[in-house]
Amino acid sequence: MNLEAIKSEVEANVPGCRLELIANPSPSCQHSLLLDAEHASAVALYLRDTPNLRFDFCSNITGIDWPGKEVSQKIKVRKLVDGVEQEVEETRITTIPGSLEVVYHLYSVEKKHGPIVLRMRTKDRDAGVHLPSFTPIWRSAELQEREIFDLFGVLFDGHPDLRRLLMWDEFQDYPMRRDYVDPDDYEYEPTAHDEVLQRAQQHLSQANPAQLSEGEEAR
Amino acid sequence: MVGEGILKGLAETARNFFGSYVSKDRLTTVQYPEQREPQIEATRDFPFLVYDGADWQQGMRCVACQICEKECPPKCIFIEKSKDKKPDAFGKMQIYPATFNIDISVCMSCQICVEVCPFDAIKMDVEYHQSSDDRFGALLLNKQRLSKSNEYYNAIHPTEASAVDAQRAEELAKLEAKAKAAAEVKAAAEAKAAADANPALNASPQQPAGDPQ
Amino acid sequence: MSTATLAAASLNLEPANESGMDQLLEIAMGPQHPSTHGVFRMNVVLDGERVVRLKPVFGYLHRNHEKIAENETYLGSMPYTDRLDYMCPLTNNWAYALAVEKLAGIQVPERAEYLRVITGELTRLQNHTCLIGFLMQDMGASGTPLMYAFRQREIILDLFEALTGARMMCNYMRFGGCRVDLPAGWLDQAKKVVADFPRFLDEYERLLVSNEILMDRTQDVGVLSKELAISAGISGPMARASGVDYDIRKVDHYSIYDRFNFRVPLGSHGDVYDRFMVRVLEMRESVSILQQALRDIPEGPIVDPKTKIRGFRPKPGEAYGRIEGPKGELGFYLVSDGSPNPYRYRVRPPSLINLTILEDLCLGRNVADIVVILGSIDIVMGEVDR
Amino acid sequence: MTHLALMTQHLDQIFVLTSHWLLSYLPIALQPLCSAILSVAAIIIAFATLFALTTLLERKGLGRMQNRYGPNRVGPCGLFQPLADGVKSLTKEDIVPIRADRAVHFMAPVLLVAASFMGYAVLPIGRNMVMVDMNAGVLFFFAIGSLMELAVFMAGWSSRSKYSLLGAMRAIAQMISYEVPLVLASVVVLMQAGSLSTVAIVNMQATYSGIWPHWFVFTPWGFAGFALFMIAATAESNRSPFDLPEGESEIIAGYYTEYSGFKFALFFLGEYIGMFATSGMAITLFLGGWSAPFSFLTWIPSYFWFFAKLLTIISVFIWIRGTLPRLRMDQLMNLAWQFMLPMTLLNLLTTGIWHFMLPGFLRWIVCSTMVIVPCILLGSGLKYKKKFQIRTYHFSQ
Repeated sequence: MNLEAIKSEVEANVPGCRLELIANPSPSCQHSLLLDAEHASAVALYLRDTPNLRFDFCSNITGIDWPGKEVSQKIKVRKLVDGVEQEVEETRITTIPGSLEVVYHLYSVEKKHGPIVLRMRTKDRDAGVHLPSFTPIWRSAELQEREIFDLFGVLFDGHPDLRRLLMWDEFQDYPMRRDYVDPDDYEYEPTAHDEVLQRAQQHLSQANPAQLSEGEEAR
Repeated sequence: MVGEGILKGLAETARNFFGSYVSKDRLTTVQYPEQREPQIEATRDFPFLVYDGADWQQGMRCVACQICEKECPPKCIFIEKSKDKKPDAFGKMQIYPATFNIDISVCMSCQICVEVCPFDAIKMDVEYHQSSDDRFGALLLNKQRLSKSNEYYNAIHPTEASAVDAQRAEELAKLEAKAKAAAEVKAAAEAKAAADANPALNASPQQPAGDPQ
Repeated sequence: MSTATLAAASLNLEPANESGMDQLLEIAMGPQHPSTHGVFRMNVVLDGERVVRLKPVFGYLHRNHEKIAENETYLGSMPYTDRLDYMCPLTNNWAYALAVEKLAGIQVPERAEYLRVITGELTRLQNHTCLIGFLMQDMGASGTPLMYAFRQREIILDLFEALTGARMMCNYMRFGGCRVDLPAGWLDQAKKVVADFPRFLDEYERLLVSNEILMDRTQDVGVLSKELAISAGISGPMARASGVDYDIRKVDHYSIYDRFNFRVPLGSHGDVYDRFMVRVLEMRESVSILQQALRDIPEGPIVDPKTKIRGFRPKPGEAYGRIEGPKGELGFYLVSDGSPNPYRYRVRPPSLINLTILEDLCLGRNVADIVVILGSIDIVMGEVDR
Repeated sequence: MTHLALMTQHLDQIFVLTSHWLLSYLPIALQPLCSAILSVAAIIIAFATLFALTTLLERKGLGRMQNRYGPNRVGPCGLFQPLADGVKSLTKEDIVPIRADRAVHFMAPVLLVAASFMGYAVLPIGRNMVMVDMNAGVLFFFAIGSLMELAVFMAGWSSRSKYSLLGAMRAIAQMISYEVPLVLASVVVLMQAGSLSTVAIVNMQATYSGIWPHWFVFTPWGFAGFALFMIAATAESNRSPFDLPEGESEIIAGYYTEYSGFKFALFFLGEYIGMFATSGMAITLFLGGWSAPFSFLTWIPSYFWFFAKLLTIISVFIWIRGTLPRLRMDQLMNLAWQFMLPMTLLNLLTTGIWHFMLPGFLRWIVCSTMVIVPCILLGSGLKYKKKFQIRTYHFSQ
């Protein structure tokens, strides 16, 4: 099964969709297709329902966090230095915007082929984290998309029941993001000697003594 | 006929009921404190440090290279290097661990430390009576509590330990041969030097300064 | 936070005194409940004893395995995979090793593949026997089938211990092979265990398969249609009980399963009885695979000599590797950025994804059926919550 | 010979004679009261001991069926295990849910135990060994038996727990449903014996033709009645496979979910005492009470036979518990109303026909057919309706 062929077939049949082939340099050779969010559902439906493809089994869905990076490059610039045009090396810092990526691994139970890897990227990591939900297309996305919402904070539009899956509902942060820091009120399990114990003690000493005694009483 | 399957099941449990009185295969329970299962050789639980000879401080194989500390997945090993050096089993001067602690309340017995250790210094124990009422002190094993003799290691994992011993003996032999060869070369050189120089001045050969620790 | 607010928040129940809702009873089955297989929780709304709504609540055993793995070396995650589905550590090891081998392009020597198949199939045997025991326990049998299952499981665990050094947390597979070779006498012992196993299965079947109460309790209970099973990503014996002919051992041709002659049992009703029977039949097939593998195992190295234990850094890229675990499709998805730690490490947990359809199966059934249906799904919380 | 006969007779009556001897020291006015107290004490001690023994027997028996030893640590062969259990339950904290109705919550286990003990008033444990020879003994027994439902419901309702409530509801539905076949199954004996007195019923069965006793179980209707009675009794005493009210895997512990410590132990005691009582009633009605199974064994004391039969029935209970999974509520109800009830009614008819037909071979054939054929028909009818079957499976490739 050729990903190029699939790409051109999908592009021919789903009007307006933009697919991008992302090469995978590892020996696994599992290359992937990057979907655009607007046409993702249509592409997914096409992949699921077309008789020669029939990717009816959405096996694995997961998120990847790509935080924004600052890449410093040394480039040679022609510049007027002391009135003379010279070639000068200059470091230029370019900021690559971060994004959250959702990866889908599809297989076909009927045709027994696969996998085909799909990806989608959010615009950024803060506000534009909306992506279309695939739950109406593959039921198996239900819990996995909830998990991605829970751990990465991607909002899936069209998901019937988008709640946190593993963390509790009042939890604020998204633990699987790369820049996640443990909250201060984390229940440090005191171990014999490492920084966990220190942090626990530090936290307990910082906590309001009144609150502490209240907590004790409630317990 | 309704009830046939139920009767079959009843027959099966009855068979097991009587079978448990006659057959050892059926009644597999081991009455623990009185009876013990034979020790399976590969069994592992927590790591220990191997030492050669009689003195655990002198014979400790560990050279505080801290590889195990780095590779330990739950990070339960804590090592501090010593300031001074002591000779190891091969006679080479090595650093030794000033502290070597393993927090076995964190350790998950994965034996990755054993696999990565290049000195055969850390091995897996089989001692499972580790329960204690002191959660911190008793479960944090220090250097002394971790040290077990090579004989002990040979007793609990005979196959593995004899392979390790053989390998070490080979290494030692190699080293000795090398040292011997070096000594011979040196002796020859000295003899030559002595022959060249005035024999009267060379009455007492120089002793190496300072005793090995 | 209190459990009460959690329940209210996750259920979004209308106030109980609204018309039509005043007859309903909301109970929290779990996280402390005898038959939720650990700390699973279901918020169940009952009309009498009939289930009107059922919402699973996850996360009581969540420890963010994936985040831990991102801060560990590739090898350092191996012992953690034992703790995912702690009933079958060796298949977890295998799936992870397979994914890393795909990522780094490592070849596994033949003897190691045989060892993997042998340990993997033994794992399947012990998982399925125990599952059936647990299922019967949920059905109210006073422990008898479970004890028989555990008696047999102990024998298999003895084999694991002799080989890997641990009964459950084996940490046996390595990238490009296995950690240690078979100790002396292991093969004979394994052959004996495998030869005795069908006798145990006969006994088990006599005890259970034709029992009227069992049939009454399980047949036409929790029917899962083939279409829903595929769409919901149900895998493993549960999908096959619904008639989905999909066994990754046959489809992906991974490892050396092509060399063995075995069949894949399929159910036609998709109910609890089919799930139970498919597992019983699968055990017989596993026995046949084991007999072939134990007969054919060649001599040779057990680990790829080119793969280093320390300082293992795969090239940047990504890979998804999956195997047919005893519970279903167990996959690992790895993204490497060239560093010693994986950039992204994802487990595809069959237990969790098989729970997607729990509410669909339980609606309209009663409380007694919930535990039976849940039991037949075969979950282990270590894997569901990760 | 006569000496030996006298000795066996004395051995048989040893408890009765001792009681008389003890009472003879008391003034006449006090004798009835003291006699009652003495018998109550005897029964409580005897059956509480039996309870202790049964818990041990059950755990050991189940253990052996499951290929393990069972309790064997406390005392020789684990004999003191019940004692240890008792000490444990006494020393445990007694927890009452904060919103529970404390009074009712406390009374429920007490009532259960009291009610289950009251049934023994009319059970003839041996020859002349019955507390009250009531002429409506059987009726009294069943009337007292229904008190247990009240106790169970009190426990479930007062706990203010959803699981307890579910358990209590299940218990009520189950116990009431099975009371009907239980009573109807015993009516056949009353028809044949013509008496409600348990003593009279046992005396009727304690005669022999040749070596064979005249137990009612050795007639077609008696056998069917016994089987039905035992099924209903299993359900009445919440034993596996009818242990839905306390179905552990489903509703934690049913109506006694919220009980702990000694109250929990009381529930346990009440259940077992109730089970002994219904089993004792089955023995009285169908298995000839205290009479020996063969005429040449009559020299063995009568109370021995009673307890031997009781222990046999208990063993069967344990055996069944070790084998079978639990039924579901609707299946339980189906069994009660679609199988048990018609069968008991048919059994009544059979008994009538038996009564009016002349003794002989024909009577046996007719009555056996009348019992067996409907049983098979009803059974397969149930089976047909549910369409359950052993399936065959196909394989891919």
